[in-house]
Amino acid sequence: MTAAVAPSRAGGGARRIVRAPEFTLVCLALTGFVALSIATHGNLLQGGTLGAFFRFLAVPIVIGLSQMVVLAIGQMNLSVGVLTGFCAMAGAWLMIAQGWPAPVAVTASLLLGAVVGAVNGLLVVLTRINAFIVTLATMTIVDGLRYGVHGPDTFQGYSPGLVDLGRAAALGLPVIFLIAVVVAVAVGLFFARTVAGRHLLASGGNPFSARLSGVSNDRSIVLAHTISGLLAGVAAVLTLALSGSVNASVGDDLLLRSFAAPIIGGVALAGGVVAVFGTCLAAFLVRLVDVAQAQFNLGQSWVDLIVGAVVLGAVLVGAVRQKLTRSRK
Amino acid sequence: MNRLGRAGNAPPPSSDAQASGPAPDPAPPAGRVGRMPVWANPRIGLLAVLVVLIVLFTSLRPTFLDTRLTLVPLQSDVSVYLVVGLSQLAVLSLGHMNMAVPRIAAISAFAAGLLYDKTGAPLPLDLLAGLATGAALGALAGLVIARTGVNSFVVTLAMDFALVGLVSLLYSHFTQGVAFARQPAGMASLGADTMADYCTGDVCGPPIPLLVPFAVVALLVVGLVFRWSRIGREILMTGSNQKAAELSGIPVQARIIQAHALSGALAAFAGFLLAAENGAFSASVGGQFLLPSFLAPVLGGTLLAGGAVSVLGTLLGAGITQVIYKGLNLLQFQINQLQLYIGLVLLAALSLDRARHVLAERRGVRA
Amino acid sequence: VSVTGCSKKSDATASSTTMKPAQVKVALVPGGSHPYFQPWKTAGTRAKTDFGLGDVTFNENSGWDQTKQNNVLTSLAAQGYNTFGVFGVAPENINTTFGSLKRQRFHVASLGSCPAGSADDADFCLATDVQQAAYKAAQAAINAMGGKGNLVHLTGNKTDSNTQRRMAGVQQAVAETHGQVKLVETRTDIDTDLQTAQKAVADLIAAKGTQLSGIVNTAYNPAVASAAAVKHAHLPIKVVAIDDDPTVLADIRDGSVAATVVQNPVGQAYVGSYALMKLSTGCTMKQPGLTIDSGSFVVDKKNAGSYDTQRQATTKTLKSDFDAKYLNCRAK
Amino acid sequence: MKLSAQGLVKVFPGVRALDGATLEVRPGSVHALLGENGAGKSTLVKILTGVYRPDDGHISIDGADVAFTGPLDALRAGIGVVHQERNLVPAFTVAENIMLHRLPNRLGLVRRRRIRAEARRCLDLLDLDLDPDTPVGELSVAQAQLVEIAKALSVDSRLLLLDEPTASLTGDEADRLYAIVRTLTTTGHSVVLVSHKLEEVFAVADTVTVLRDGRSVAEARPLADYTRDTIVDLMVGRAHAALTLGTRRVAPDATPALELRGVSTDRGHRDISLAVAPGEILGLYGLVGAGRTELAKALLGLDRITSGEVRVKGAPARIRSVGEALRRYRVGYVPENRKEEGLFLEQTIARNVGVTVWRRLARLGLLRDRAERDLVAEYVDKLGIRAASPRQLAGRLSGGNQQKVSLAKWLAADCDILVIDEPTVGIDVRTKAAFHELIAGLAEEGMAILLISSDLPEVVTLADRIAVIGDFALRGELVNDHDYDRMSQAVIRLIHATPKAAA
Ligand SMILES: Nc1ncnc2c1ncn2[C@@H]1O[C@H](COP(=O)(O)OP(=O)(O)OP(=O)(O)O)[C@@H](O)[C@H]1O
Ligand SMILES: Nc1ncnc2c1ncn2[C@@H]1O[C@H](COP(=O)(O)OP(=O)(O)OP(=O)(O)O)[C@@H](O)[C@H]1O
Ligand SMILES: [Mg+2]
Ligand SMILES: [Mg+2]
Repeated sequence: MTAAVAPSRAGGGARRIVRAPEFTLVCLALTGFVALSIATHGNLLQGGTLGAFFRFLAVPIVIGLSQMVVLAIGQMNLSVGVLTGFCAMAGAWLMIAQGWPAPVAVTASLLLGAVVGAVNGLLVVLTRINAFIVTLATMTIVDGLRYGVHGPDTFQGYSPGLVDLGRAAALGLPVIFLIAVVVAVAVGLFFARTVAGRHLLASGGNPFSARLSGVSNDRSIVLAHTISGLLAGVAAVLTLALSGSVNASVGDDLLLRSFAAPIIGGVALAGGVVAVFGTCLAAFLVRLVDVAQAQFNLGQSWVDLIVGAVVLGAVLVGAVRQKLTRSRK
Repeated sequence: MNRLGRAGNAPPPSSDAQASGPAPDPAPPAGRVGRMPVWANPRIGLLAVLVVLIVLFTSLRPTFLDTRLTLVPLQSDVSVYLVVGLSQLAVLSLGHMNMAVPRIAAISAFAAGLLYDKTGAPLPLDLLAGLATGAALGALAGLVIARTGVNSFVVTLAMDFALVGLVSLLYSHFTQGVAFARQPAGMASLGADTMADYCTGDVCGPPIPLLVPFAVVALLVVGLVFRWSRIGREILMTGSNQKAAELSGIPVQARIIQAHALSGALAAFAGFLLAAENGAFSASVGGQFLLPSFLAPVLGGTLLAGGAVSVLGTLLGAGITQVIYKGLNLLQFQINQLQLYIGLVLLAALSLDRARHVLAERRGVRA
Repeated sequence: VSVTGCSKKSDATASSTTMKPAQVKVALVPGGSHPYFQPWKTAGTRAKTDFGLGDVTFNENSGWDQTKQNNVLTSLAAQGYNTFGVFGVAPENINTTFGSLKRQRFHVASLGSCPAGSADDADFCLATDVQQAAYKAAQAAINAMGGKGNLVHLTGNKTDSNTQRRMAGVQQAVAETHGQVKLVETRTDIDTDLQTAQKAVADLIAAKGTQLSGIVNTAYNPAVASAAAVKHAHLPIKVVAIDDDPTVLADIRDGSVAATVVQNPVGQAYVGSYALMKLSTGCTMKQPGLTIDSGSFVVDKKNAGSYDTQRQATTKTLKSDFDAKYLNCRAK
Repeated sequence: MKLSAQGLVKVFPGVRALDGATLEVRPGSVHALLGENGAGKSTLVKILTGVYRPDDGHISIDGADVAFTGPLDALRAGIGVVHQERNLVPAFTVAENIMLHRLPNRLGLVRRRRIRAEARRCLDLLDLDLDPDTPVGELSVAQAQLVEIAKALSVDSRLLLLDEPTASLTGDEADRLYAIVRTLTTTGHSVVLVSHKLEEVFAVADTVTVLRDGRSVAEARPLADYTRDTIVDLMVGRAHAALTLGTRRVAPDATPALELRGVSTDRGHRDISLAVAPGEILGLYGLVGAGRTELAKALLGLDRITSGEVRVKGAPARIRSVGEALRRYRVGYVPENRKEEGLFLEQTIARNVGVTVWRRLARLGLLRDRAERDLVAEYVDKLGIRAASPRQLAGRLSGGNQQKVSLAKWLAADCDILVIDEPTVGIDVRTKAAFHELIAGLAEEGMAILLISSDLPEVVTLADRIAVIGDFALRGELVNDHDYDRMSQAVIRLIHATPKAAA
């Protein structure tokens, strides 16, 4: 048609990769990893260290995805952290107090997560109250339930098989991390390839036009919250396998991280965007800092200070890079 | 940000929802122009919820109206959390978030404590030092956000992280651990006394904590800023549509920085009030501020999307949360039940407000 | 704050009214929910029957937030509770809370944790001497390590004055080895939740597991985490835990934990309630704001079955000490 | 398909948008739905497509009553629609947006190749050379509009509702659309066309319904019964005087109020020189995508000028922001994209208009509502903005009224130089005439106006000189003699000239 419309896509693959939003994160992650490997004289690459690195990366990834799914429709889920703790406690209780076999208890944990998530979604749809408030309310409720399972005491020794799985390795990587990767791929495929996933994203990107195309925004909301809950359930199961002991404090560290990973990974709070890979990378970055702390005997205060500074630095670099590519365009 | 949640909601409450006087109607369209009935005002719904809760708790526990043990501490808590909420509200007006509210409060309290510790400056000066620190930190966050265009959540979260570390480093460097040993004169009275403790002859003041007037000043200032000041309005316009604001000649970068500075100053103020209430400038000041900072304004009808704020709503939001908490505590629930009921009462209270809203919408349409 | 023409009402520090034991209603208020406080419940109930108290309640709703704890305290006061045993959330501020309760003529005991600094506005403080307990724990670890090697200290919130005291206790024990034992690291802020503790411990062991000979814990979640991690890593690291909840005791029995330092929550709640009752019925503290150590005990495999007897004896002594040494009671 | 809607009523808080409107569409016809801004056309379209539920009245299709509960019902009933507002998901590709309402799938998995193929087919119908994989967010307004049309065509519709489909299109593109419309009617499809461009309406429509204040005043009458003037009279409800604009006299040697000397920009403009004198209107014409909007934005400091010079009132100017342009140089800019750039949809009309003048109204940084209200009332009155009250949210206004608010803001700002981008897109004839009068009046009062427009009749009516931009370069400049035929030929010649050949 008109002469003007000839977007110069000639640059091709390489340029597109450089422009991809994940590029900065990949660079940062790689640099960080290599730098840390060198600085620890290769200690990071040794079996034990590397194993610990990836084992404790699993939950942050899954919980980040759990939040991301809800961010995709422009909402938030404040209950992800306590829900993870609740599902973990419930699973342990089923195994110890009820004597359920591990596979059944694990399935029950997952279902429990999904059900609580669905309740969140239904409450949002039925009451039309802001999801932030609804999930804040359910967060306090689930917090009470989590405590109710076993008071402040710790469950231990619920399932040797499950805990062995948590320590097992395959292909040189912890099984638990591989599970998280599989979950991430599944979430990625859901958003990229399924009708439900596309509809969900459309609802997030422009609810009104989604509605005009016959997409039910209400269904998208319930679906997103259900998946979010299910993923919290997955995180709970991973926690059970990973730690060998759980108590009512499990999940308390997850709320802020659940937001940090997707948002650093490039997900907009406004909805309509997902970044599975970015979320995983952001979780990876945060994990790098944990490890650096242990390796270099850094005080927690310094670590917090450094993490803050690094993230601020990263956003600055990202912004500058974006400005450069835009002006070159 | 909660676009879907908003889809069925009323027009966003804006601070001028109650603008007075009948407006001229230059081009009367077909049909009648309905005026919003008083009960359709979202603030009324919250007020009703608040009254219902108070009546409910009073009938269950008459001591809810005990002045000394219930009402006075309740007022102090509402004062502190009102200012905490206003601090978040200042950036919600832009559609931004300030995740650093807790630590800005902490570090500002540190600044105030340090000034007193080193120079013995009187309380008002210490307060000013705290406010200046908070405003400066807020402005810094605003500057980064405005210049890079990076999400405020990320920037302020990173800032919070950096400050967490800094707070504990500073306290361990400047104090014997975690708090200043000496507090400025008057701070203890400020936190603990009520006006009833001060008398002219036989006439004593009402049983209102001394913290309350401070919070009222903050409320008025923020109300003034967003309701009548040009800068406040331009901040709201920026929050409503940044692109259009820029194309309307609003210096959006400056407005972003100012809103964040206001947020920082209010966080510092909240930290100061909490330190007074609890009796010391310590590292733990502000540690629990994050969720309440969102709860009060969002409950009060401020959107996370920006462009509209409700200052009075924030007061009601803070009031409702504290009343729920106080009432349930009086009912002596154990911790797990307490959590459960807080959530349930919150949902029930909001659903009540929703019912009013749905009614208003229906009436509005059929008027 | 003074306004011209106004004058402040003077605080009438009139003597408290004397009550009968049946009028005394004790509220035991910990800083938040934690396994450590669970024995308070039963100890409180026992105190109620033993001393014929009006009521004893246990309320852990403070959620580790000083503002919330103050709220809980005034709510309980409004409900008619007139004496308080409080584990202050923030030791540096808690005197303010105590002061305001005292001004309303309630008797207050600081239980389980004392205010920071030298002053104590409560009637008395009955608590573990945390520095002493940490010192003992570190000593137990050093002994288990054979008097030399690298030691790590895992503990809680750095901006808490009790943590500062614990760090001092551990440092003291290490200093006494004259360089034989090196305190290679003190990790704070990992008691927030179990996962954080587990992750920190896993990273620590991955990074320097082979160089370590001992881990001393002065917080609960790190203790649970390090016991499990060391067990699975099959490293010869000696772990000293804290408290005696079933998980820790099980670890002691199977040897994955070398020792634990047990405190005396029962004594705190039971004797604390007793002393509060005495104060309400007309006794006074000879020395207001006195700090009393409720005792701490090193428990290892050998005395895992018997330590409680020792602890009960301590509790008894504590109670009689109140009568004999700390309280001033007019003869009835 | 035969569509019949009887006695439709739709009430919004404070407004009776439809008040017993009736619409009858014969099979195989192109039915024009006309009316002033705010007459209720878009509301009617939304009711027919299930977006709104009517408060009263009923709809039947081919004789059977229908009650849509949502847009999906309407889609299923074979009703395709292009709404007045763009309704695309910005993060999705062109192909997905087109196919969103019926994503081809196998077992719930999306079949991307099918989507792309079918989207391609719809784009080809419009002769659109767009990569189906481009995210819609990257498209220009016009391209997005074409995608909307492709999307409506992708519904196998028997009834197509087009609400202002050509508002942001060039003549060529509109012609192509209408060619398709005619082909559709030959196969029994019906089309309802809402447009303010009466020339187009007369060229394609067979029958007409005119809405006035939510009621139908001419119901399904053959269009041949009317002339342009009688239609306009029906819309307005009284005889209206045809507009005659006097030509302004500009002193030939006056210092230009705004001058561009050899400006090149980051966006790729090359060596553009223009000048507007006080009291003069310079029309900036070009095809969609020619780079006029970008030039305006660079001028206002939103894009970087890489070489050349901008002069305001004879002195070199470095404008870095709109605020600076407004305050220091008294230059205003009315953007073309009112929803995204011009308006604060969630704010009241008063705030929207007042925003540029707060600085002037404020005392000690504080504003009184009274001052703002008086000022706003003045402009609401002047531009005939139809609103329940100045406290109504701008987002609730009809499209045309939104455009008026967007302009009112800049009129209130009291500038010397105004850059106006596509001012009358989606504006009814009467208002358009009023707009033209207004713009001409502004120039008469001495304002220098740079009028960017893709509406050639508008440019010829208003401009004193016409600059033609093509592909980011100046193709030439013409002195307007207000003879439409001659001018349009000259302009078209310039557009198709190569940049070098142009003088
Ligand atoms: N969602 C809404 N809420 C309140 N009022 C509305 C809403 N939508 C439309 N209106 C009002 O209904 C009336 C009819 O609007 P509509 O959009 O149908 O007009 P229109 O004929 O399409 O005008 P235009 O030619 O300007 O597009 C207007 O007065 C408008 O302000
Ligand atoms: N997101 C984008 N990415 C790349 N190029 C773009 C983008 N948006 C617009 N362009 C290009 O910018 C140029 C100008 O676009 P635009 O259509 O706004 O110009 P215009 O002359 O103002 O036309 P009109 O005002 O009639 O729409 C076009 O060449 C278009 O291809
Ligand atoms: Mg319309
Ligand atoms: Mg343009």
